[in-house]
Amino acid sequence: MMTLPITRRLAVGTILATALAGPAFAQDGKPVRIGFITTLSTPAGYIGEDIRDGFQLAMKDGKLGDAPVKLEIEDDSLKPANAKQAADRMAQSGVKLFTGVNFSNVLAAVVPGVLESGGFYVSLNPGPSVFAGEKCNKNYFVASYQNDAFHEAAGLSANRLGYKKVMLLAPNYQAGRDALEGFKRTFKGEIAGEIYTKLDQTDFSVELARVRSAQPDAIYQFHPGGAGINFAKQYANSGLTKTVPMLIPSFSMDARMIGATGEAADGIYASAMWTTELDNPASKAFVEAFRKAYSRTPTMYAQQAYDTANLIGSALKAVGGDIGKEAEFRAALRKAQFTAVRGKFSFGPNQHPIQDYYLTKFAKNGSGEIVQTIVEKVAQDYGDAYAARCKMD
Amino acid sequence: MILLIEQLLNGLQYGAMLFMLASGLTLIFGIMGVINLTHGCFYMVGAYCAAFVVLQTGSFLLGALAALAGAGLYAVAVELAVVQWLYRRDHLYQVLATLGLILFTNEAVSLIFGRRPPLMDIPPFLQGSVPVLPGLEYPVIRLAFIGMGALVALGLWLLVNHSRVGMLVRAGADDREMVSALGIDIRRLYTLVFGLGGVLCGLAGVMAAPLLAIEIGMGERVLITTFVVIVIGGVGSVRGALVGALLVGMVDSLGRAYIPQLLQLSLPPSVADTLGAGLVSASIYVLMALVLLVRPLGLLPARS
Amino acid sequence: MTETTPAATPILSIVQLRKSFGALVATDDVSLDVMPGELHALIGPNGAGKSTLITQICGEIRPSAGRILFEGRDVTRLPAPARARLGLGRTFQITQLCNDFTAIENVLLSIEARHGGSFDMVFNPRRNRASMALAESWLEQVGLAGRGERPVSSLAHGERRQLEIAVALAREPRLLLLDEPMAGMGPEESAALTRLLLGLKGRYGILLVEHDMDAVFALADRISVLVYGRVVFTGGVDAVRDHPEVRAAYLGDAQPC
Amino acid sequence: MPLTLRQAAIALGLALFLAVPLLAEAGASPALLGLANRILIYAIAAVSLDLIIGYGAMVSFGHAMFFGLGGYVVGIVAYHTFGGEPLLGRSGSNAALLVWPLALAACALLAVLVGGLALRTSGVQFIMITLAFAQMVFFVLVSLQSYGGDDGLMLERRNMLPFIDISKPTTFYYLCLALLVIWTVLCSFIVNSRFGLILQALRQSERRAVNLGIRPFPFRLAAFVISAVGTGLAGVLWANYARFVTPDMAAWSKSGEFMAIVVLGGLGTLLGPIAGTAVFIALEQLLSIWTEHWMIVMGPILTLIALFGQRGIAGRVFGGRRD
Repeated sequence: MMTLPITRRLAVGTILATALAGPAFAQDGKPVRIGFITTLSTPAGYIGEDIRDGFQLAMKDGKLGDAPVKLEIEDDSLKPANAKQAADRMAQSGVKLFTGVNFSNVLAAVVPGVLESGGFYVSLNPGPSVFAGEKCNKNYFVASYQNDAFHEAAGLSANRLGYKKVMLLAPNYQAGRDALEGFKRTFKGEIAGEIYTKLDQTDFSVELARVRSAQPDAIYQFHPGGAGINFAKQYANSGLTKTVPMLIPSFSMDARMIGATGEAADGIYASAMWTTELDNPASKAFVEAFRKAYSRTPTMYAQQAYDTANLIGSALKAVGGDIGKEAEFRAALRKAQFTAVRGKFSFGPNQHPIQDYYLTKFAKNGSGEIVQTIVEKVAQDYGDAYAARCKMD
Repeated sequence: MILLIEQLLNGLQYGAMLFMLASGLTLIFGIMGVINLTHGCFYMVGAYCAAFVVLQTGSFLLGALAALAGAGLYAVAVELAVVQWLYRRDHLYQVLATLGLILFTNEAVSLIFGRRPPLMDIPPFLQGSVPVLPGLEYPVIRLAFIGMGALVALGLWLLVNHSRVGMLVRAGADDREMVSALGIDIRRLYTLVFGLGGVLCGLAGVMAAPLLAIEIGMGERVLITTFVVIVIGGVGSVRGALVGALLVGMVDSLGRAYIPQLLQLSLPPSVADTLGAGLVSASIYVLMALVLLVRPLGLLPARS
Repeated sequence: MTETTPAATPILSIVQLRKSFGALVATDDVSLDVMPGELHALIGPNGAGKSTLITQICGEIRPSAGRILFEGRDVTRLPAPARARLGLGRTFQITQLCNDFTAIENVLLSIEARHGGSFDMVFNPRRNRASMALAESWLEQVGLAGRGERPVSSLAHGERRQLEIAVALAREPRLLLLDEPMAGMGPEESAALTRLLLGLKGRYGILLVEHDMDAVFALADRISVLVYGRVVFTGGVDAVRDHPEVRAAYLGDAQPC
Repeated sequence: MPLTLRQAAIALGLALFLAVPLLAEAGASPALLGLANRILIYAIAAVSLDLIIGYGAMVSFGHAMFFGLGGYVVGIVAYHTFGGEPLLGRSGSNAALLVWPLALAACALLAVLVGGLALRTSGVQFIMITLAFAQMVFFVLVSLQSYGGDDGLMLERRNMLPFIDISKPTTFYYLCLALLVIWTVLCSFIVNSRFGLILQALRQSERRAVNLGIRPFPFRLAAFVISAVGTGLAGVLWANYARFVTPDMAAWSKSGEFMAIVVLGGLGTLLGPIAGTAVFIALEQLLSIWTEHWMIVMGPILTLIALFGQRGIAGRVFGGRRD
């Protein structure tokens, strides 16, 4: 939190400087404006907080890649309409670079307008399939993952763990269906059943009874946010954990959800791209810095935002803070020359990541805290199924 | 067969939880004629108070007391500050005023307790499962839920039918002027009933907290279902709320358990899944629409 | 006053009407006629079931048994609006008016109601000179001339009772059910209303429920006495005045109010 | 001839709305146009809802279902026009004169169905049954997999009208303004007509009306359908404005928002809800820019409006009813 006042003072200072210097020198000191639309209110607001804080952690004295930047942060209340409104307003006022959006449906609303206005969008969380295939765009980058990747990695994980019969559970909406499709794409065993839960469901006793009676080797479930906490708590309470292991994608149990789930999280397997336990210097430094700055453990969302900020920083550096040099900026982004906390990172032909995925397990560490430990790497230099359909001009 | 019994128990448990929420709401509506959308917030406030106190003291019992007190007091505060001015107003204004209160409560709770959902573990004496039938183990906490629901039903029955307060409550529902003429302060009676509704929400909140994520917006998620319950049961009637809660609990649970499978027997899997999931989501609304079409005032209305 | 011959068809004929709410029998085998042009008064103590009877006649509640004939036609199963369209008009014990409307708009509504279920969404009836003139003339008839533009909420109680009658008359009914039109009026107003009703007498069949015995004796051709849901006596004014049982059952304990 | 307060307010409001594109162009703020456009679209829905709440006392807590349906018909047709496989052997059309009436007809049909069933009840049961139907529509939209389900549906481009090009923001804005004016004038004819007289009579004293021979159901149903069509029109315009539709459009909170706007503006005034929309949306916008905790301010504002604003902000000017 200490960085905020400094940032503001600097920003004010630079604005004053440019005002005095006049328009002719505007390019030099003028900060690059970054439209940062994210979800800060609503129950999902904690994700937005982590995204914002992770991003700001990467900024040094209000600068990214030595270029002064000005984050224009706006809450979308998880309403696509609000987000679009905010994005269009910013685009009209001259913002050329956008990021921050946290949910696929919000992203779907924001991106087309941004691209039409000639701006760049760098996604720090969702990577929906819509923009990964035919509708890929040269100004649209995803620095996190393609949405299906975690589920495909989970399918690979299930293969590694030797499960033959897996039961699938997900909420009855698009992301839920995509999740199960992704899992089935890579899983080689038999599907014992697919259960679609209600969108606003909080109690899963009925579904747990069905799992018990079907007796699969394991279950794969995708319930983000509160529903994920509910599911894990009730799963543990039902005693099923002892007989039927649970496999999830990482965002069904992030660092903050562990806090709210408690012991019930112990023993859950998850597919992941990064966890706090990942063994590389950049990651360790990031976790420590984040804890120091905000006195809490970063979630994967914070890590993704941090990496995204550094990616943007690397590109800003390459163009000397002049985002007007569009082609150069784009090329620099594409090169992705920065040290990613998650390890190896590069862009595929559709400007979505090619990276490694892991099988992880929630288990107690030496001091008795539950952390997400790395079990093994299940996918190396893994891209996505949509890249082939992308024809970038 | 075992599975069916287990699913019936699940339905019963869900019904018990809905009844705790619906009984207070239906009393408030029946006696004072107020549509109170804030009711779900009381439940959320109860859960947050419980989690907070349990985190500080480690005692589930204290947490439970905090939930009842917190939710009850908040309900009284809401009644005194806002709802008491709405008794003789059109439903429209009640909906709007309490909608505003929902926004306020949610944001206030997130400012006070933060956005991070707090943890509340299942207390040791409610952990684990016990055999109910040979081959059927059922979680203790869910059984406790059912038991608590039955206790609340019994308590309310005694209160409404066999106590002075209950007599006033029934008289108040029938004839406001009469009660006032008897020299009873109807204002205090209303506040009391409102507080009671809040306490029942707090009870549901503390019972649900170990099983659920305690988060902003958890109130609205149950609110609409609770309204469905009281409308099906007949607004204003505690008996109706009980019948409605059990009916909705059963239809929802059994629907989730069996509708997809039944559809799979006759349709291709992909169609069955989509259709099944959609049908399951809308099942209680379909139930409500059907009930209202046959009996526009619900199954057991307080006054016909 | 129109001469009524026994051979004429009654405009309203109630045959062994019965209504029970659970154990309570509110209407107990009531039979009663109103002849064309006759003013038939219905009296009885509070709770005798007079209002329940009126609501059954106009179709707001269904009787448990028995029949209601309007001009010889069985209307027992017809809903209220259909009965109104046949020519059955009424006023209410507790004034039922559109309080946000002006007085003349209330009468206009009644005039418009004669045109059935038309969904005219274009023409403003307030701009229709013929309708407005007609409405004005009904207001004049009940003594509300010049009060047309006043909102109902600003009218005095007595004026509202007069307006009720204007609204009922403007529908051009053949039978009028007047449910305690004098309720809540002072003696002056009651006397004025009695004069107004005298003027209407003979033009409509009227069933008058009233507690004001002066008015009833001044107006009625026949009187029926209802006690505990039963008609205990029907007869002319003098017969009722002198009937010992009626005196004991009704006139004795209930003071005209 | 001196203007009445009401006429002055109308003239001022209209002049302001007409001037917005000029102001936006003059550099006040380019975002102003979008904001004003949003107000115009919501205002159409608010005027429609006022028709049944304010004049007919039918408190529909599910009107967002028509907003959502109107939008989705546009979205679904667009999906089949651009890229998607043909629907029932037809490849879709981008002609507004074809798609829009289709969307409005769909809304009317749904309204006949919902209204036909819901109007068997009244009071709190009516509020709840309309909510129940809206929830059903919401869940149907969420489970429409091929149309994006929960994520919603993007529109490639706006519908085409002959002679005018509504892909230009200013043109689209003036189209919305024209439609709002036309719709409000139509509604004011309706409420002043014989139909409106009876509708309002049914609100004030159903017993009186029934005993004058009026059957309430057809009048109420007709009003409900008209209101649904208006709300559907707002949905159609929204889909064209935002160029994407989500199930959110039919969520219960949206219905609540519409209700709040109508009450805020003043029940039974038609013009009040337009003012209500402007204040509500502008307030939401300002507060959410000011703080992410904007709901802690917005909530009490709504509550205070309900407690004290018996005639809404414009009720006095436009002569609305008290509650």
